[in-house]
Amino acid sequence: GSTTATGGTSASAANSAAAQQVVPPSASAAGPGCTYQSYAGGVPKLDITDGKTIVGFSQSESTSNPFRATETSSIEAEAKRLGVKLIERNANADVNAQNSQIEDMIAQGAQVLIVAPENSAGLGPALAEAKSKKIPVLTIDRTVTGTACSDFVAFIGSNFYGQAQTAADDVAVATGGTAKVAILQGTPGNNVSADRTKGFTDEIAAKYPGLSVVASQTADFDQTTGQKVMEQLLQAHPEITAVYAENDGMALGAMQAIRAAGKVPGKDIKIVSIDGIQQAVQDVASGQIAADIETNPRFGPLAFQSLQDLYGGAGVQPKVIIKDNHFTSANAQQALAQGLVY
Amino acid sequence: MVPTDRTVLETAGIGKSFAGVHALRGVDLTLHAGQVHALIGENGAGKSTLIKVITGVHRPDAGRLRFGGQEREFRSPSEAQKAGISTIYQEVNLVPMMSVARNLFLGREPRRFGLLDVRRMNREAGRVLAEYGVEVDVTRPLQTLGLGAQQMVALARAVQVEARVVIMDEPTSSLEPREVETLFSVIRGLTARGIAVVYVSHRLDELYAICDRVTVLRDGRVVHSGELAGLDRLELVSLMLGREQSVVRDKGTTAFGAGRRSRAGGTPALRARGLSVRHRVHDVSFDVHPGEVVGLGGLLGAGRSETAKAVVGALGAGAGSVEVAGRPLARRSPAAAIRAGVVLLPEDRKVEGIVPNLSVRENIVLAALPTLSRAGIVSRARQDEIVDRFVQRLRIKTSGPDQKVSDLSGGNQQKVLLARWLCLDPEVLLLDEPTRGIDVGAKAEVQALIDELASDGLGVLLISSDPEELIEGSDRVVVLKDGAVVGELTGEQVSEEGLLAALSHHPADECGPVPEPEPGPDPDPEPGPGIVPESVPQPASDTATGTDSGDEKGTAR
Amino acid sequence: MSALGLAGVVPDRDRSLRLLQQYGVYAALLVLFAVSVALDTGFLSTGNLRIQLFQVAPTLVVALGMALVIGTEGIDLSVGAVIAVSAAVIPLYIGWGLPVALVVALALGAVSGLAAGAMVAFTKVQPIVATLALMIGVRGIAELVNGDSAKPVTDSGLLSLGADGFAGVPLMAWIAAGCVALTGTLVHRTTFGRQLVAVGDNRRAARLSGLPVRRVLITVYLLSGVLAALAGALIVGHGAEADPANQGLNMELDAITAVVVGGTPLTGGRVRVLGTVAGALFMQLISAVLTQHNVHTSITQIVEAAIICFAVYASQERGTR
Amino acid sequence: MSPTVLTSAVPDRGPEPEPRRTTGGAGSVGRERRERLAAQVQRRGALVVLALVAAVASMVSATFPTWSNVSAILGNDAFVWLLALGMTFVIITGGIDLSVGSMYALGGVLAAYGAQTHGTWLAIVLPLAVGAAWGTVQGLLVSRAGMAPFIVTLAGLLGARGLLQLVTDEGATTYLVPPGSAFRSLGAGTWTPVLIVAALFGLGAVLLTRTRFGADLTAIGGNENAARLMGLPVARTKLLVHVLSATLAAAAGALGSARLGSGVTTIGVGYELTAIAAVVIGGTLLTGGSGSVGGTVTGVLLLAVIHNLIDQYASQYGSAFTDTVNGAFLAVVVLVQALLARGRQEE
Ligand SMILES: Nc1ncnc2c1ncn2[C@@H]1O[C@H](COP(=O)(O)OP(=O)(O)OP(=O)(O)O)[C@@H](O)[C@H]1O
Ligand SMILES: Nc1ncnc2c1ncn2[C@@H]1O[C@H](COP(=O)(O)OP(=O)(O)OP(=O)(O)O)[C@@H](O)[C@H]1O
Ligand SMILES: O[C@@H]1[C@@H](O)[C@H](O)OC[C@H]1O
Ligand SMILES: [Mg+2]
Ligand SMILES: [Mg+2]
Repeated sequence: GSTTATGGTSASAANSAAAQQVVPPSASAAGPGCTYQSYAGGVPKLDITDGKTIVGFSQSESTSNPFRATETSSIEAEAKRLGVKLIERNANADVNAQNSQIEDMIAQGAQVLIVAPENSAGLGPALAEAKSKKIPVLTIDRTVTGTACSDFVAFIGSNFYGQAQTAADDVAVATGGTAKVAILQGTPGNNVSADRTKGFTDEIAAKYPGLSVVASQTADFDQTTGQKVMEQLLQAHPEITAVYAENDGMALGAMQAIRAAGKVPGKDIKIVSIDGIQQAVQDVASGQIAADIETNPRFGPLAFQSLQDLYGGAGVQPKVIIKDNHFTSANAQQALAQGLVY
Repeated sequence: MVPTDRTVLETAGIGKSFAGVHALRGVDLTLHAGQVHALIGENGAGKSTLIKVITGVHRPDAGRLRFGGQEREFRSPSEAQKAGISTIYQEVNLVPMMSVARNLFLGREPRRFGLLDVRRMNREAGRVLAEYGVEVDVTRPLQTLGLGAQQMVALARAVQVEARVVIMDEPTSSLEPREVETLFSVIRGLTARGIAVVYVSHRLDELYAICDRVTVLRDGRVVHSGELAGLDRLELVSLMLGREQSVVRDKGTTAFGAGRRSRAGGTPALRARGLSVRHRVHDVSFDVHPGEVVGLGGLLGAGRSETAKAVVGALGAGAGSVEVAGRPLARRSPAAAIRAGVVLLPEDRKVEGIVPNLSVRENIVLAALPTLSRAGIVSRARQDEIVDRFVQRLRIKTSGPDQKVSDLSGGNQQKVLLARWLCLDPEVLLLDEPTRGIDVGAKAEVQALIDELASDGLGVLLISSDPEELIEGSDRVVVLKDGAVVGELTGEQVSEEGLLAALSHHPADECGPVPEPEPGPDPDPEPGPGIVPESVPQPASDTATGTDSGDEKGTAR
Repeated sequence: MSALGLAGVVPDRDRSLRLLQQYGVYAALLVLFAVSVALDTGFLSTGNLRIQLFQVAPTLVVALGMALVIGTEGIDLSVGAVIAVSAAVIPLYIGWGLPVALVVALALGAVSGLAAGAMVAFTKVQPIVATLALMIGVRGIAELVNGDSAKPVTDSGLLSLGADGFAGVPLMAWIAAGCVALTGTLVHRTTFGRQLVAVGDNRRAARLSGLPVRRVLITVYLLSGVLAALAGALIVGHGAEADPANQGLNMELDAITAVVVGGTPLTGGRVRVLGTVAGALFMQLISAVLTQHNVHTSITQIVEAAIICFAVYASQERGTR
Repeated sequence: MSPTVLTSAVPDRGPEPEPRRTTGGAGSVGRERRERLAAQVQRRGALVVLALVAAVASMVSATFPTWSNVSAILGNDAFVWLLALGMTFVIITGGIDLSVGSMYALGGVLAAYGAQTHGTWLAIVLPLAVGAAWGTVQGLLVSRAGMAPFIVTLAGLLGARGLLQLVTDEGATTYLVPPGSAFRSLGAGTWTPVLIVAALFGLGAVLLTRTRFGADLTAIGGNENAARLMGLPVARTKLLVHVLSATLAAAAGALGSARLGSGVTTIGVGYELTAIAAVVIGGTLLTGGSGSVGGTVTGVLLLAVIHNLIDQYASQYGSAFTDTVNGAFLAVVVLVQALLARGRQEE
């Protein structure tokens, strides 16, 4: 039943060009990395590139989201490049499904797992099953509760809280430190949304007394909903001068709403957003979006490198925070030209 | 008989109106223990409403109810039931998908260790129903039974309860004489135990056979109440209709004329050959000629209704062929049959007839819509013209064409359905119990109408559980048994005796003992044995009954 | 029993109850509107009213089709997915011009509706599961067709459809109003409308009365599909993007809510077109007011739940006992 | 009212009436048996399809029939099946419960909250109490206020989610079941969940087929008006059915959180539809009046097997493809089943 991944076509190129860079160790914890000998009391040594070892990849959400699509194809492409046997599942945002899918990949013979968790909590059963079968689990893009090098190897991904702090800084810069801000939040209950809200509000509370949040509403990480919510907020608060969108989809929706209200995005209302998808970065380049903080989904190279480090003895740090790009009017055009944007 | 003067239940001044319709106005009713009290009146007179008010289905607008010596008001049927009033409502109110046994015992299932004792339930159900003459597999869903058999189940269910009053709203509308007789003996058993019975029926013979007292309702008012013995039929009918006796006198039990003759020649209006429906109808063939009324005879569950449905293709693809005026029906579906001019008035008006939330107008024109509309837009004027005509012609009692059809009384609903078919100007009418639940006045009109339609050249197939109606109304009778034709009565054979003879005849391929046609009576040349079998002791007060049917027949000719 | 004294009063109470059932939605709508204005007079501004019309139009269009389906005692869970299909194909065909793209989108809506109708009419699969299967599968197809992710749409015709107005009222609202008028005529004036409610009220009786039951069923699902596809086009036009993964999500529940709040019973046999309009507007107003006053999602959801219950309770038919 | 009344119901009378036979001749016995067998096959269409799918799956996939695969399905999905169990009861009364997905999530959050703050007893009591209370409100609205279950529970779906978000500070707080907590053992492994769920399904089956409550609710779904006229406790039964469903959903969520180790706030979205699908695939009529717990077991198993297979074979082509196959599969299953059931109904 297992197949070797057939990676995306253009993904391989983008994979290397805009591959994730690790934030210098000062930000992540230093110390002896996790190795196969130390992981959960020791697991069998594997050569993941021997063409026999099966690596399982569990994706959490529908690949209709460009972030997810790029993440998946990055893993697939790297697996193909290394000659790794990859099996995969997509849990479509359902934690229960993700648990059974991980376990069923284990049943199918997966010996190592890369997991993009749906949420920080709730993968207990799958992690326990993996542990009892001595199968290391590398988590990417969202954290899970548990102990590194015991319940999971390590976490590789962005610092969502930090992204939000940067966004607050960007809003302050774009508006000169004085603005009425509307926040478009992500899906409620999702820890990405929670971090991105908290990071932003904490930062302005600490640094920017001139920024006041006049409305904070969820738009489910969705463009159409973002537009709807923004349309309503603009009616109730014509005084809004800045929008912080917790992902690009909602930012694009907000722009549409702003235009419909007869205002000019980028001039009357400054927008700061997170993710760094093509369409949004183009708007950064054209000045309609003030700044966009990347969430780099190209996990393939770093993830497989980490696995090789796990078995090679170099060891993996518990928290590998990646350096996300920061698109502003200064660098957006260039980044687009260089194909660094997904 | 049981001597009583004990009042069990008493209503005083009951009034009830629905959205402007005064269904009941100041109704007083007194029930005595051990007596059978007839409640009669035209369709829409308020009989069912009164029963529903008494049993807590409806809340009265005015009036009082005394039960067992106390003032009571029941807020739900279950309260009334717990207090000791057991009711069989007008339409069969059981659960079609549950088994026969389950229906019989719902709410009072036998239990063992706290759990239902299903085996005992099935055993007892089988035994009880057998006593009522219904021998079926009690684990079958109720809906697989014919309406008549369902009515018997409802009956068995109602009298199982320990009750002081048993109310029966038209319990016999789908029953054969034999079942009616079973019912009567049940009722006698009840009165013997001091139970008061309310009995609603449009069949006057039944009243004289079983009832002690009578209350006549007209337009929601009591127009007469007293001993039945003192009243003759004529008086009763004229009270009900509010017309002079002399006007009423001209009508007999049936209003069929004797003028028509069977016209067996020429192309039949309807020609059915080899109709079969899996397990239910076997190779049934018959013709109906223009201007001819062909009766379909048989006992409860003989497959008459199914045969009629098979003709119009309502049972899906079955074997056999149907020709209408010589042209074969290519597709077998109700729509195709209607286009060809064959229409079926179904037996179960609630389930298969009325569209409850639509108005009287919309129900009448439902099937005729395509002919009443241009480019899909319905013409209101043409609708109204049709509706007015039929409301008058069939004397449909309604507050207006916009009234919801489900708010009509049972009999008036039946008339609406008749109107639905008649306004199509069909070639062949298949009538399954056309006068079920229709009052005497209207019944006569419907029967006269059947006559008239036939004389106009329509072919009619008539199914009726009223043997008198069947015999007098039909030129020929095709007799069914277990879904197969077992005989055909023509000419002089079209008589109750002929029917009995045909029913007792056994086809050669059958084995087992030859069943007796009826318990007791010899084929009696005197008129009316099917209606009042001799095994029934006549009510003590009986002066009219013995000669009654004979008299009626006489007047009818 | 005090019934005697009540005798004169009861019919009046009956009457007012019936009036409430008949006009309850409209009354509730008015009350809510008054409350919105009282909370913030800015609510009356033309800009705000326009926004509400923009937002309600697609839901209303879908709800009309849903009302027809519900009238036959059915339900159509696939409308959201049909919106997605519409969104998926519009960018593919918009190069040929708006009419072509629209025709393709509506045709696909019709095909999906036809599939639902055929399943319901011919094989007697229960509507909720038949359309559930479509809801899952058709969205999958939409995403497959779309290939990648959300696509921006720049066709000026489509964008103007989604953003411009005529006589001060959004084109989207005119289109929805046109659909209301057509649906109203269909239901109340035509043979088909009569047959539709008869099928929903008593299917066996309808069949025995020779009504084309299957044709009626197939047609209502087909209409529902076409209307959903039209709504999809409006959504794409208004949002200037086509996102088959997310557009139309939960639309089935929004549409059903509008229909039911509008007084159409889920048990079939009745279709209230104007009620559906009122129901859709009512739900739109609730969410507008709550969002504009920056109420937390948690409270928003709880309040919405309570108001739905209250509105439906107030306007539902009550048996006269 | 004891059933012994029966004997006295029909008074003695002269000659017994001639019993009438449904069917003639002796050959009819065999025919009826065959007829019943056919009816069984039709009624258990889902079981036939399940057997077929499982057989094919075992042939083509080496992993499918392994214990670890089976236990992956059973351990993780079993609690969710309780939603379908509750749904079966509601649907048989002719109702529907759209709130179970939200209730499942709420139950999980409340249990985790209880476990984290007060220990196992609150982790069990709190979700059950809230579930029962929520079900009571829904049940009262349906049974006393006469509102359509669809709309009441649709509001419930929204409201319960709202409550969940209120409890979790708009989803920002995640409650964890302490690692050492005894509560966790309720959800651990494969056997505990399976046994708990099997026991509840068994009880459910007994409740449905062997108690008056079960008979009453079936009758209500079959013909509510008749049930009322027969004096059955219609309002009470409908109320209880909603209490049962909401409580089961909350319990499923609680057990789920014992397994997952936390109260996941985003869980349960769309579960109501899956539960309905499972029930209906199991042969229960959505219009009420007929259905079985066994059918629902078949329904949930069939869906689980299908998902498992699709995961194995379609995942690599992306989620869009998986959805398409999923929808198509569901359509095929219900179509096959409808075809099998053909001829069972008259029209
Ligand atoms: N729920 C209702 N709403 C409105 N009108 C009603 C309702 N129920 C009965 N009616 C009206 O009350 C009157 C009495 O009806 P009822 O059913 O009591 O007549 P009935 O004497 O039983 O007639 P039938 O012999 O035809 O059964 C009729 O005019 C009927 O239209
Ligand atoms: N003893 C019985 N009494 C009544 N119905 C029975 C009996 N036994 C079986 N049945 C079933 O009832 C169904 C009645 O068929 P159908 O309705 O065609 O008969 P019918 O002659 O019109 O009788 P009815 O007067 O009951 O309508 C058949 O399916 C038959 O199997
Ligand atoms: O926007 C992204 C969100 O959709 C995904 O689920 O997690 C990462 C985010 O940046
Ligand atoms: Mg009546
Ligand atoms: Mg019959």
